[in-house]
Amino acid sequence: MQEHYIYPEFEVMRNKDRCIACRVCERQCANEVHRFDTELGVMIADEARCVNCQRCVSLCPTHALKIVKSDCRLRENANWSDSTIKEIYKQANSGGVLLSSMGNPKPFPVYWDKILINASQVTNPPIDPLREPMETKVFLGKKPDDIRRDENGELITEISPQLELSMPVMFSAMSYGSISYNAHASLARAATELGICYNTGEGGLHEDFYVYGPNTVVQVASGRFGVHKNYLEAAAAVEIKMGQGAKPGIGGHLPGTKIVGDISRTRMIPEGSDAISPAPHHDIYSIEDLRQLVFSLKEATEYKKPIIVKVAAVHNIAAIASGIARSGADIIAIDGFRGGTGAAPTRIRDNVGIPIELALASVDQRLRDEGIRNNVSLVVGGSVRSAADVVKAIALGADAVYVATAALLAMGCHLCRTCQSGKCNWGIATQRPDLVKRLNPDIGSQRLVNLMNAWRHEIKELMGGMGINSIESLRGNRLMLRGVGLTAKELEILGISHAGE
Amino acid sequence: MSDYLIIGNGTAAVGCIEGIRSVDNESSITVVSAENHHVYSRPLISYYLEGKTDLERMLYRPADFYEKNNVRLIYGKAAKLDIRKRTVTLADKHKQAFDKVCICTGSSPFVPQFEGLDTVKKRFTFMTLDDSLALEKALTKDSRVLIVGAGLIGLKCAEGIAERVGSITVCDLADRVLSSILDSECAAVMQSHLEKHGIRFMLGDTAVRFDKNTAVMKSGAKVGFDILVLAVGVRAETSLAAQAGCEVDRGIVIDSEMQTTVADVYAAGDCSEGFDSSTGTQRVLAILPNAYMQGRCAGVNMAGGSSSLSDLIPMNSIGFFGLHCATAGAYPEDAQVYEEKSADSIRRLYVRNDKLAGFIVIGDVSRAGIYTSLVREKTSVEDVDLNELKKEPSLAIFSSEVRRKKLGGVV
Amino acid sequence: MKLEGEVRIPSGCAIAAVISKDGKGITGDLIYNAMKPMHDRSNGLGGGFAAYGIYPEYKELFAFHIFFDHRSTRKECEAFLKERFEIVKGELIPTRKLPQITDEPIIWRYFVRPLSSLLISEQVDENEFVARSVMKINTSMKGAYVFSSGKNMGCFKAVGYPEDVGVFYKLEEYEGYSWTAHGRYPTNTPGWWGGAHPFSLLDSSVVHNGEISSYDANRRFIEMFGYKCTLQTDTEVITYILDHLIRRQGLTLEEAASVIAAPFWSTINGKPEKEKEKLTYLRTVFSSLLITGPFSIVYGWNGGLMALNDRLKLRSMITAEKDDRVFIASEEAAVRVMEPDAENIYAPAGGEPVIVRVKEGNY
Amino acid sequence: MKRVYVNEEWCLGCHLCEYNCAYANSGIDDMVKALKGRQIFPRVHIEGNDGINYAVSCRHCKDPLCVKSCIAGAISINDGVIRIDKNKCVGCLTCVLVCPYGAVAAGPTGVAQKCELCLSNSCGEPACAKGCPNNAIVFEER
Repeated sequence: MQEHYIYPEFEVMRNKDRCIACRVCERQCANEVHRFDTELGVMIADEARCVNCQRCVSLCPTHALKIVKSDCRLRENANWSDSTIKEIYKQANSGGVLLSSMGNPKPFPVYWDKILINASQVTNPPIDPLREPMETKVFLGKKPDDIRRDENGELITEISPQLELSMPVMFSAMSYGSISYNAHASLARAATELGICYNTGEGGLHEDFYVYGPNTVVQVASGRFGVHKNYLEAAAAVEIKMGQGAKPGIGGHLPGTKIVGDISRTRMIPEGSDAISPAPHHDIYSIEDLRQLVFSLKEATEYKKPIIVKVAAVHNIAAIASGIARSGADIIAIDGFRGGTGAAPTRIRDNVGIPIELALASVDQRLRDEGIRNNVSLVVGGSVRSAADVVKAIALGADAVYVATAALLAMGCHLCRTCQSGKCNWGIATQRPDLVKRLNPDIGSQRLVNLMNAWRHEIKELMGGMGINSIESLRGNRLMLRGVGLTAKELEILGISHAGE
Repeated sequence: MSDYLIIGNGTAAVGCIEGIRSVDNESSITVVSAENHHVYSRPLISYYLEGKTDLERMLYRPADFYEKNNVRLIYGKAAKLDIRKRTVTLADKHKQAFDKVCICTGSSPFVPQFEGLDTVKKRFTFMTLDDSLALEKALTKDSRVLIVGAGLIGLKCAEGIAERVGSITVCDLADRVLSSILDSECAAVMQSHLEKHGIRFMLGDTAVRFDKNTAVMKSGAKVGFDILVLAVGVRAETSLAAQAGCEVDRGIVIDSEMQTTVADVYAAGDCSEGFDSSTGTQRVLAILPNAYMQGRCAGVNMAGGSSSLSDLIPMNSIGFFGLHCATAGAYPEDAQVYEEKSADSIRRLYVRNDKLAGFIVIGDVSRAGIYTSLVREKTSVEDVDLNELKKEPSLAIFSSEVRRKKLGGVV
Repeated sequence: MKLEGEVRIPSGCAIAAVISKDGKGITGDLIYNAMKPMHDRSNGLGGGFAAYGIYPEYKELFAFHIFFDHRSTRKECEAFLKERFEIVKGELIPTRKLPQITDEPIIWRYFVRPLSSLLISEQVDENEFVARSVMKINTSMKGAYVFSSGKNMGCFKAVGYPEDVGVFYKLEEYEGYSWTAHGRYPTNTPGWWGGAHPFSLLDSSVVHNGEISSYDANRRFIEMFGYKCTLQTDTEVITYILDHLIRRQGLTLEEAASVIAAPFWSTINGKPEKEKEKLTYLRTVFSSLLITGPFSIVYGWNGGLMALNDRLKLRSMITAEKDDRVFIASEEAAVRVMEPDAENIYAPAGGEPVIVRVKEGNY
Repeated sequence: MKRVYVNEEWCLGCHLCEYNCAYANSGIDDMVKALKGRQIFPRVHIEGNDGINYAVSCRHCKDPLCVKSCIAGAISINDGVIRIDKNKCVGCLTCVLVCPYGAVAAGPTGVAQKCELCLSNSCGEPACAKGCPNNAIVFEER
C-alpha cells in the first residue's frame, strides 16, 4: 500500500560540483537511496528511503553529500506538532503500534546537565593525575556487615563474589541478534582489554566469545534464551533482567526472520521462530520469587558469581531496590528511561519510566536509610553520555555505570534510530552478512578502548580536581555536586545543594 | 674464488651476472660482448625507431651496472672455446681464462639463400641495435619497405617504422601473421588492425627472387621496394658450444640447472634449449623473460648456489598500434576451448586435464598474468567457473584461504 | 552565618601531642605552650585538648563534658541523664576569665555509670549504651552538647587560640600521661565551642589538620551504622570511622589505618600474597571508609596515640622522642618547645601509622 | 618491510581505495579537480562479488616475475620495493602478462603502472590503506 501523506523526512543534498560519481554512496546504502543514472551520468537519490544514518556522508571522499531535515512542513501548530501528525498518518496507513529504536529523544530534563561538579581551591589541594596515582578500580558485590577472624585472630578474607572493574563503567546488555556478531566481538574484546565487563543481553553467548568469559556478564531474561550451565559458568557475573529502561513493563520480540544460523543456535530456539521475551518472568510474580531465582542461579554457579538484578527505573524504584537488596542479589542495575533499545513501541519508550538521576539518588538514599547499602552494589544506566555523567553518577551514589549508546556511537552508530529495520548501515544493528562485515572488530574494539581510556583520563582529571585520588571516595559523595536551575524538590530528591549554597 | 666467464652481453648475460652476484661478491666476472654496446634491451629496437625510447633509455641496466657488479667487459667476438684449457680466444686472438663459463650467445637471423639477394642495396636484418641504427639511416619519408616475415620481428619492425616511411608490405609464406603464436582467427584480428594502420600483407606468398628493387614472389607477383628487411627467422647461436663439445640440438642442450653436457659450461637464453613445462618438451624458448631467468639460474649455480628452473613456458605480450595480444602456454589439439569474442577482441582459454594449458587474449589484456600463473603453476581449474574466468581473469577463482595467503602474506 | 552542623565546615589547623610511654604524669601547660609557635596555623576560631589519665579517682566512670547554652537546658539534660545513668558527680568545669575567651557557654562535667537495668533491657554493652546516649543528646537536645564522654579522660575546647584555651581551662592543673592539642583555622564558620577540636566519642579522640575530600562519601556511609554527623566536620567523621572500625568491628589500629589511608592498589599488588589478600579485603570491604584528601590526625584512646597522614601526605606532621616521651606535631617548632633536646625527628610517610602505647598497667 | 595487506573479511567493496589511489597519484591537490569527470587509473582494484570483495595491488614479491620479465629493464627492486621507471617503459605489457596477481596495468598513457606504496607521491603512506574505512587494507610489517 502506498505510504499516504508522508513526505520524505530528509533531503539528500549532493553538491554536483564536488561529486565525482565514485558511487561509494550507492554501494554503502543498504536503504538503496543512491543510484548512478547511466543515461544522465550523475548520481540520483530516492530520499523517501533515507533514514539519515550518515553512512554515505561519512564515506563520501569529496564531502559532496549532506543529509538535511526537510523543511517541508505542515502548517504550524503548537499543539499538533509535525511529528505527532505524521505518526497519526503512519498509524492510519498501517494500523499498527509505532516502533522506535534507541533512547527516548523527547525533551525531558536531563538532570546530568543541571548538576555541576566541585573542585579544590586553596584549603585542599587538587591532585594532578599525571603526577600522583589516581585509582579507578572498583569491586562490585555484597560487602560483609562484620569482619570475621580465625582462631589465630587473623582476618578471614573470604567474601561474597565480587566483580572487579578497572574503572566504574561496563557495557550494558545488548543481545546477539539485536546487534551483530562483530559488534559483540568488539565489545567483548574491548571489555577484556580494558578490564571491565560487557553484557550478553538476553540472546545467549556465541560460542566464539566464551573466551572472553571473565569479562562477560551473562543475562537471564524472561525468555531464558541461550541459558544453560556452561553459559552461566562462563561468565564473570549473571544478570537477571527484570526490565529495561526503554520499555519498562513490556517484553521483547525478535522476529523469526532474524533467528537464523548462529543466532538461532546461540539462543537455543529453532530457526525462523520468533524470539519472544515475555513482559514478566513467568516464574517471578513477586519479590520472594525473585529471591528464589537469585538463589537458583547462585546454586547453579556454586556461589562463585555475583548476581545482578536489572530493573527499569519506575516510580517506586526505591522500594523495589530495597526489596532486591534483601533478595540475595549482589548488584542492582537500574536502567533509566533514556536507555536505548533495538526496538520498542514508541509510546512506551517515550512515556514510561523515570530519569535515572532521580532514581539513583532515591535508591542510594533509601538503601542507606535502611542501612543496607552495603548489601549490594548499584549500577546505573540509561544515557550516561560522558565522563562527567559517570562522575556525577558515582557522586550521587552509584558504584558503577552501564553504557550502551555511547559504546554504539564509538562503534560507528549515528543514532538514526532505525535499528528495528535490521538494515544498519554501520554493521551494528543488523544480521545481514554484507552489513555485519562493515564493523571490523579490530576497529570497533579499538574505538571502544579509546573511548573508555579517554573517559578514564577525564574521570581522573575531575577526581583530581576534587582532591580525590580513589574512586571509592567519590561514591555517594554528594557534597561534590551542586544543582543549577533545579527546584527545591528536585534538589531534595537528588540530595544535593544548589550552586552557591 | 673462481673466474667466471660469460660469452654474450644480452639479457641472459645480465641474469647470469646478477645470479652470480647474489651468491658470490668476490670472484671475477668477465663478459665478452660481440656487440659494441653496453647491455641494451634488444626488443626495444623497434620502439627506438618508433621514437618511444632512445639510446639512453634503452640501456637494460644502468650505465654503472658493470662497475657496480665488478664485471670486466671485453668487446670482441669469441672465436674459440677450449674447455680443456679453460680458455676462450677472441677473434682478435685475445685469450681469456676462466673456471666456469656461461654461453649467452643468443640467436642470429636466419637469412635464406635468395636468388639475387646481393643485388639488393638496402637490405637489412632486424635483430640488433646496430641493425636498427643502420635501417634508420636508410629510411626516408617515401621509402617503400618490404618486410619478409610476418612474425614478431617483422611486425614489430613494421610498427616501428610505420610513421617514417611511404609504404610497408609484409609477406610471409605462412597464411597468417604471427603464425608461431596465433591461429588464423586470432591472426586475422591482428592483421586487420595492422592493415588499418597502413601495413599491406601478402600472406601465403613470399619472395623467392630479388632483382635490385623488385622482389619476385612465389605466386609470380612482383613487388617493388626501396628497403628490404629480412625477418624470416632466427637460429640459436650454438657454434661455440658445439666447439666445446656440448650437445647441441636446435639450441644448446641444458638441464634444469642450465648446465650443458660439459662440466663447468652453462648456457642460457635464446641460444639454449629450455624445458617448456607447458608441453613437457625441450625447446628453444626465445623470449626475454626466460633468457633472464635462465641466465640468473645459471649464474646462481655457477657460483655454488642452488637454483633450478622447471616452470618455464612460452609466452608473449605483444602489441601493435595499441592493440595488445597476450599469449602463454600451449594450445593442445585435444584441449577444451573457452572463448569470448567481440569484433576487436578475442579471449580464448585452452583447458586440458582440468588445467589451463594456454590462452590467447587479444584486446584487453588486463590481469592476463592470472591466466599465465595458472598455466605456469599448473593450477587445477576443476572447480572454477571457466565461463566466468574466460570473461575476466580474477583472483576470485581461488579459495578464500588461498587468497588470504596471496593478499595477506609475504609472497 | 551557619554553625557547625548546619553546614559542612572544612578547616586548616595545627595539631600537637605528647605521650609518656611509662604513663608518667604530664601537666597541661606543656602542651598548650607547645601550640604557641604554631599560632599562625590557627585563626582564633577554635582550640582544644584531649587529656588521658586525668581522672584517676573516677577511673571506672564515664566523664561527660557538656556545653549548655542555658540553665534550663542543663536541667533538661540532667533529667535525661538521670533516666539512664547513675550520676556519681556533677560540677562546673573550672575556668578562669580571660579577655581572649568570651561568650563561654555553661560548661559542666558529670561522672556517670550506666544503669545496668537499661544495659540488660537494651542488650548493649556500656560503651554502646554511652555512645547512643551521647548521640541522642547531641542530635535531639538543642542547646546541649556532650563534647567528651570517655573514662579517665577529657576534652577541653573553646573558641579562641589554643594556648589561650589551655589557660582558660587551667590545664596546668591537670596531670595526664597523654595529651593532644588542636588549633583551628576554619574557613567558613563564626566559630562555635562545640565545633572546636578535638572531637571525641567515649575515650576516642581525634585532632585533625586537613580537609578531606571524601567527606560526604565517608559520612553517608558511616551514618548507616547509627552515627549522626551533626557537626559536619572532618574530625567528627574520622572519629566515628575509627570508632566503628576499632571498637565495633574490632580491627587493630594498623588494620584501621590501612582502611582509612589504604595503600594504592599498585602497592597492594606488590605485597606478599598473605598481606595482599588482607589489604585487598580491607580495601574492598571498607572501601567507603577510605579517606582521601589531606589529613594529619592524632587519634587518642586510653593507653595510646596513633598519628596518621593521608596516603599522599598532603599535610605536614612529624614525630620525635625523648626518654619515655613521644611527641607529635604539625611543626617541629612545637616539639622543640616541649623538649628542646628531642631526638629521632621523623616525618611518617603517607598512610604510615605511628602508634605509641603506654606500657600495660601504667595507665 | 612494510607492505600493503588485504583482508577480504573486512572489504566492503566500496571502491574508495581506487579513488584514493587515483587521487594520491594524480599530483593534484584537490580530489575533485583530480578525478571529476575523468576515467581513473588506480593502482589498486577491487575484485569480487557475492559479498566477497578484496583489493588487489602489487604484492612487492620477494622474487618478482615482473622485474625478471621486463623487456626494457624498467622495473627494478630496491629495498624490497618494486618500481616501474615510466620513462623507460615502452608499454609492451609483458609485466601484465606475468604478474600472477593482476596487479600491474596499463596507465592512461599506455605505459605500465602499479602500486609503489605511495613512496613517490605526497601521500606519506599508501593512500588505499590510509583511506580504507574498515581496515581491509593495511600497511604494516608481517
